[in-house]
Amino acid sequence: MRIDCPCCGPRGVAEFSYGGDGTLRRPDLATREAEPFSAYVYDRENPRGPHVELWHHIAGCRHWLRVTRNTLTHEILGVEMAGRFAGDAARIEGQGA
Amino acid sequence: MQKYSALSLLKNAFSGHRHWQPAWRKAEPKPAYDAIIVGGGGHGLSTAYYLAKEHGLTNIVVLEKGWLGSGNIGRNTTIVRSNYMLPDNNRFYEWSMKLWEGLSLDLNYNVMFSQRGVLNLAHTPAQLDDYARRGNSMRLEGIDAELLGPSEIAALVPGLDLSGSARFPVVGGLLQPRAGTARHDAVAWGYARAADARGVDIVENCEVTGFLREGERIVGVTTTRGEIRAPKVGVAVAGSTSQVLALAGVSRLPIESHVLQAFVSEPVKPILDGVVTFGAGHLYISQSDKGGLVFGGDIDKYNSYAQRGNLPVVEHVMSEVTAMLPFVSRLRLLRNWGGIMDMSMDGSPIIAPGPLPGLYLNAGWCYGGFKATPASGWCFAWTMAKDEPHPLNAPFTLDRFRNGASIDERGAGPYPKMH
Amino acid sequence: MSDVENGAPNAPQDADTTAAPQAEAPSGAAAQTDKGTPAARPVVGRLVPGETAGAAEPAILLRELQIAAVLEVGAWPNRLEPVANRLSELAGTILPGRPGRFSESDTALVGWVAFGRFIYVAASSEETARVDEALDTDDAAVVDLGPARRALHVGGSEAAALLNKAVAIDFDPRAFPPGSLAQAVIHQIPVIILRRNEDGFDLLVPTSLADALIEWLTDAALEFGYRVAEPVAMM
Amino acid sequence: MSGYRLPRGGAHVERDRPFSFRFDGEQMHGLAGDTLASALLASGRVLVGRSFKYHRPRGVMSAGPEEANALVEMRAGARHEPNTRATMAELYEGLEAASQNRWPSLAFDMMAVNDRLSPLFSAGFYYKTFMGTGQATWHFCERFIRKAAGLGRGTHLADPDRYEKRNAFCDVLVVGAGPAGLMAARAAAASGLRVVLADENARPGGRLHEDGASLDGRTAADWIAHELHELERHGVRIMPRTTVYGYFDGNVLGAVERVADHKPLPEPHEPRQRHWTIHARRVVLATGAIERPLVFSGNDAPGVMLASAGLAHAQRHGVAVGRSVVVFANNDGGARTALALDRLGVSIKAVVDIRREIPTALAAELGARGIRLETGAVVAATRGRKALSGVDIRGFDPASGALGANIMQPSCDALLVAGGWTPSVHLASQAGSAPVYDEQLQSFVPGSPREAWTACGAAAGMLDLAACLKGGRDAGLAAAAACGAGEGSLPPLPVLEGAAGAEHPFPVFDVPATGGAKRFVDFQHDVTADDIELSNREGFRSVEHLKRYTTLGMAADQGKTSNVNAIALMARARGLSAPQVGTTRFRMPYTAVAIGALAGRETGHHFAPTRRTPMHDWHLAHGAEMMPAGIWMRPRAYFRDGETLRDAYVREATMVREGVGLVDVSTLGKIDVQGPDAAEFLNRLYANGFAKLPVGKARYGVMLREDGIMFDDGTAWRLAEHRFLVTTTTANAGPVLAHMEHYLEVVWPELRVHVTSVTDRFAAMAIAGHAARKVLQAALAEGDVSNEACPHMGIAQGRIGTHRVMIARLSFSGELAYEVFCDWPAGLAVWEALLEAGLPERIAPYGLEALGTLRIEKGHITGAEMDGRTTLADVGLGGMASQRKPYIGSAMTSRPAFVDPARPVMVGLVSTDGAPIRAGSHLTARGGGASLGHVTAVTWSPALKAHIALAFLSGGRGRHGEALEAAFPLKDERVAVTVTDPCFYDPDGSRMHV
Repeated sequence: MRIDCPCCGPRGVAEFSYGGDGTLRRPDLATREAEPFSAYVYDRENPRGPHVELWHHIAGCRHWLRVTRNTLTHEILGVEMAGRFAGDAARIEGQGA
Repeated sequence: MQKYSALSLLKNAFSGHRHWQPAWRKAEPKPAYDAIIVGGGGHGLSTAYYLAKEHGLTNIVVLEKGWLGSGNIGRNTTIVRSNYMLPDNNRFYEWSMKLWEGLSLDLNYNVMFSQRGVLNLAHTPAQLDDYARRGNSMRLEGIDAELLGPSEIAALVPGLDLSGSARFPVVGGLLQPRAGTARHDAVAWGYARAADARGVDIVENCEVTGFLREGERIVGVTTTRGEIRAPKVGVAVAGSTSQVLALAGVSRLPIESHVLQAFVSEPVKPILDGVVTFGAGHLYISQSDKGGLVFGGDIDKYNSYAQRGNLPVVEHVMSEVTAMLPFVSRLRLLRNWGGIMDMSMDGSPIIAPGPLPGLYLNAGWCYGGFKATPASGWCFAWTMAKDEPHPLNAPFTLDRFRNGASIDERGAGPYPKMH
Repeated sequence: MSDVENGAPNAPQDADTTAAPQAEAPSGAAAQTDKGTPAARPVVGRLVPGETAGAAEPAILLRELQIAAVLEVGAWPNRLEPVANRLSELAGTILPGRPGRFSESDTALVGWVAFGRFIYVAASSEETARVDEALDTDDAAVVDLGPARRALHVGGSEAAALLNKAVAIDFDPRAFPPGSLAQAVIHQIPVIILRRNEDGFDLLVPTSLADALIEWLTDAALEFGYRVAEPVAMM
Repeated sequence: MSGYRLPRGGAHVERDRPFSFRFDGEQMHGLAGDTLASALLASGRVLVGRSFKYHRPRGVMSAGPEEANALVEMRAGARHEPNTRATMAELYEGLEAASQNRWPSLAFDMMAVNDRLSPLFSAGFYYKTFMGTGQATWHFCERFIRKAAGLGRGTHLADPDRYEKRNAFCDVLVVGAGPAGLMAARAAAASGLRVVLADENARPGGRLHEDGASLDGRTAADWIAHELHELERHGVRIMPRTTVYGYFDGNVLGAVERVADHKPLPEPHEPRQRHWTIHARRVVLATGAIERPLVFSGNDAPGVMLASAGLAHAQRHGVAVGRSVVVFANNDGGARTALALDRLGVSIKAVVDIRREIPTALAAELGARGIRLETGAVVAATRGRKALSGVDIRGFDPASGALGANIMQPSCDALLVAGGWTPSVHLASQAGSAPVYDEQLQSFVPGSPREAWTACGAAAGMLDLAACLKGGRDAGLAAAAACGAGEGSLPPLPVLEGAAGAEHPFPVFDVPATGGAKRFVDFQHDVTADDIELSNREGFRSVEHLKRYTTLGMAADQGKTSNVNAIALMARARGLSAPQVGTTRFRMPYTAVAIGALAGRETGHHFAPTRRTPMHDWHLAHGAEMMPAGIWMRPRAYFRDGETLRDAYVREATMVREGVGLVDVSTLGKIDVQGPDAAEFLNRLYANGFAKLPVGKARYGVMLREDGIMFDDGTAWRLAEHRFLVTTTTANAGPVLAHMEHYLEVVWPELRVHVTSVTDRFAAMAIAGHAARKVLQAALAEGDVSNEACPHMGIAQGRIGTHRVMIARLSFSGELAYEVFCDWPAGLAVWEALLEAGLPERIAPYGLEALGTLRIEKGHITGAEMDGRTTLADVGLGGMASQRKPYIGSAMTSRPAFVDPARPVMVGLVSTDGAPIRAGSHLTARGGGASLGHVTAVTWSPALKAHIALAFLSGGRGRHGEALEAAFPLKDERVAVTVTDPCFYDPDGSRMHV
């Protein structure tokens, strides 16, 4: 399996560390109750088919990526920057550097 | 049930083996049963067997989507052990071990349970301390365990790299002599045959497509072969747990499905007696009675239903096996396969009533399910029959995560890929 | 730049937490597994200038590169271009427009490692303070990594083949032309690979693992044969 | 004597380069270019092996990777290797091979008694017996079963050879260099693409060598040479002896190149094999097809061989496989093979064809050459046990499947069998949907691709040469187009003369049994047609059950010649069609692969890199015993003459308590945390407060996981308003950095914070003891570490010699102590300077054991206590957690199980009977009982003059003073202990506040 890192280009899966379900949203910082965190920490949809997930390019650029991947076929349907540099990446790529 | 024995084999040999009956009937599903077990794998079949044997519940059916035993019961590395550290675990697995020790006779089917020992190698003093804690925990629960030094290990396992040039030299190990391996497919077939003999219907090629409900309560299933009603529906479908429970409207569980690869070498004459694990990584290896070295390592560490893994894990496992047993280098890898593991958030299983009335869940085995097969079925049968868990499976609830009562043998936290 | 403390994820960890003297010492009883050392080898993990080893006609050139200053510059989101421009001014070169590329002047090399992460290699250690002063806290952070890195040059006709033993990056000059930069892992060791010309590659290596990398590289290079050249300044 | 070397021919052999070799100790001769199998055949050797279960005598059955019988042990000593296919082993001077799975000898094998007892050993017999009265019976029997099973013998000696690995990149990978593969590579390369052509054989060409066609007026050998030259000219990388064994996700393919297996020994520095990970944009699968045997009584006798193999041995190696050959076929391949062999001078006794009629041209040519043809006939049985001596030919009614009258019982020493072709769909199946049944081929062809591949040639069911060549070219062009290549010059298809046509089988694969003889389907595993029927009878009917119950296809040959016949037989038994029965899933590897090749060099000493601090060599030179800490090496203790480990650590710990010591802590994880929001970020990460930490001060902190369990501890030094230096435990440096990156990038993208590992930036050492300040100050050329300038948790800057140092006054030992950080390369100089400055105070280094002793005396935690299951409250640090701010894990810490009063919490233990407490002990009541908790760390405390320990005890906080036992049942030891506070020493901290 190879993941086409928006920063580094296509790299082998061994360079990435799996970060699990990418649709989860951490409850607000100020949340004091346990339940929203329990749902965030423990509950997974675990779909058989397309799955949005996080991957950390730990042996490359160390960006976190949001990857859409079919869990049944391992086909990678899309890769984007997960985080705070997503806007920068899109802008810079858009400039066609 | 036709009795299996040396004598019956001899008699049939004279008649050209023409009189053997099918190991289990190819049952047609009836419209209603006292209980339905979804999943014709090891755990589902053993549950059916113990429901019939221990609780007299024989009007039951096991529904299997594909061919019987097509899941992890036939895809594992066949290791049976009860060398756990946490008491909730070691009590449960030791009960399983006791059932294993009588299983072939109980089922009248030789599951080839072979107690040649499981040796865990330690590579640092700290790791050996951990093993000591685990071994002492076992001994206090009446389980066999021995702490070994390098010279004892060298005598036990010829060919280990015990040299100073090993990157992580072996400093000791923990041995469970009663542990070992069993013939995995035979376990499924043996349970199927014995359950069938007690009247259990086993229906293959019958996929559950939905659940029948009366209000909150589950009262049966719809299948590719029609509706089947029962007041109790037990689900034991390993990696497919999320899909099956989603049919019941339970959309989220503390489970992720991951692929675990296993490997077997070409067969050779006896070269490795027991099971050995590599403590400087994650590797377990044994030699089957047929002669192949059977081994495995880590899961691929991503959600998967593909029953197929990728090259980096293959390469890493091979690095580990040759680091531990350098002679393996010249043997050849013959087969590789993948199984889908229902990885739970703490590495421990769930055997509990719920999450809906009328529904019972047996899941979250990660990659420790094979050795649990007898106790899992035994406890799940108890739970389904009595509507409450047996003390042995009482800790393995679904709500333990929310309560903070995780049973985390590895201490890895709520990260399924780490267990 | 990454860290590798977890390089052996399941390896025995944190042995500093024990105080257990009971373990028996390794006996060294069993077979030796000293793989593939057919000829006398130079001191493990050290590059000795003038040394040759392996196949008869060395197709690999190894040399240590001396580095005066290595900086990592972390820019905040939406501040990447201003920081890139400032670094270009400081280095006296034009920083290419996206990660995976670098450019250099006589005195400094500046590269784009990731979105929000630049590397700056300079001939003078005084550059560290100059860059730090030139960048505003509201734009970027500056980390001095000079002592944390060693640099190696891997050259010769089989240099790409040697790196491809570990790295799954296409080093064909059309795919990875001079001016390309990649972060990757060799033997579990994180490295930055810089292609400054067609002759080979420069590697930036974490100091604590540089000896281990050299040990691996020299062993891996035996089938091609290698020669160790005198160290030179990287810039 | 049976086979022999023909006087001429043999495109692969060099007649002027004889090699000598040994088989079972017997000296024999072959030629360069032979395989071991062809050399054995040329030497007249018929019997070469024994089967797995019944130990039946077996001979060579093929000329390729599908070989099921001729498996041998090769080489000697540490290079000994079992189960090598003699058909794939290239001959070299001095080759040593031996037959296997027999005792005492190949000709006289005691285990052949199994064959006589075979009625007992039906499929799955072992599930029905050996149970006796339980485990003891089974364990007794199992020992004999294990000895009887297995094939060749392995060795316990470590493999001395090297294995290399390499990544390769290309636009188009062509797998298989037969006619289709060669054309595909030509077509793809014509557009200027990067093309790799891999083939498992030593020589490209595939079936071209046997087809008999001329191409563009050239012989096959000449045409192949010409094509290879053209390919090289176009820059195609040609990789012979390279088996592409696996097709992984994302068009990543695994291949193994046998670099030196065809030599007596690898050259110096040369690997034995090289693993290639090939990253291809497009793949052309031209993997060919394998001929199927037919199922009839005695079809395993030595001398029965695939027809294509008989031809291959003659064409390639100039070897006649027998002096009197019968051919048995269900397709044109039989007659064609007979004619081709006859032309090469091999004596053909008869051609037996199941079909009532064969093409008139073939029949006429057979007649013209005087070869007897029997149509509508079968070989119903064979004669000869250790070597074929003859066959029984009988009439056959294909409609009813019934045997007819005897026709003849000729004597013969070779029987060539042609049962049709099985496309090699292995790689396509690995990377595609289930194979599809093809009625014409009576076999499976590739399904639809899941990856970017195209199949062509025989692999795709194109059995005649013209179709192969065109199919290959089309596939190459399609692959090039898919890579976006423009139109290249289209390579012309060669003009063919004398090409063989397709060989489509008549759909009969088995002949009824005669005389109770076995009819083998899987030769290696001795699975017979009767076993398949038994499997059906007992309900093991799914193709997967069939495989698992009978072990069909699970032998070392992976069923390459048996799967399709077995499916046909099961289909008939169940009254289904073959596609309804279906085929099992194909998985990597296509052929068995040396495990060493998959491991490469990342094993043994190179299993992981070794990480060293700058003082590493110094430690070694000063008596240190090093121990692994993850991939780091750290000093355990510095031994002086005659010291035991305990002597050494007690001396070192005492030295710190009474004077001053120095320890290398360079392995601590160090992370630079910078930015306007750095303080806010740390405030969220740590359970305790960091927002208000003043510049110039450090603070101890603990991070939790999201589930409220402790994750890591360390210190954070506020170096400037927006800059912190965070330290982590050695083990968690990587995980903590990844944790930070996750929150910054994904969870709180608004925080302007940059994190970088600076573990390798700073060498670090801790100087501890009441003389620490004096020594440190003496070493400092610049800087002030007085209590006023550098109070407890204070940070100071300075210089030692020419090296700048950063100092934080922190104590893990409980003594007055400083951590001294300097540039990594300066570590050794600073270390030595401190030791020199400490000479008057008799300073000495201390290792991990003493470090452990000191921290246990203080009740400080490490990974042994922070084991992934414990909370702050469990270790007595509950008070540290901030109540005023949220932090990672804070909302989860009051869940029911976290506040259970019976939770084990950290306590101290003192041995009351003077015996050492062992790490890993459990706590029980005096006199035994269940576990109440466990011991995490133990030491002899020089300060307390007692054996002490840290432990977790259920409800332990209220149990100080209780008398318990530390039980170590693994060694039958029990030590009487008293429960104490976990801080044994200087509880008010007065020693570090001086």
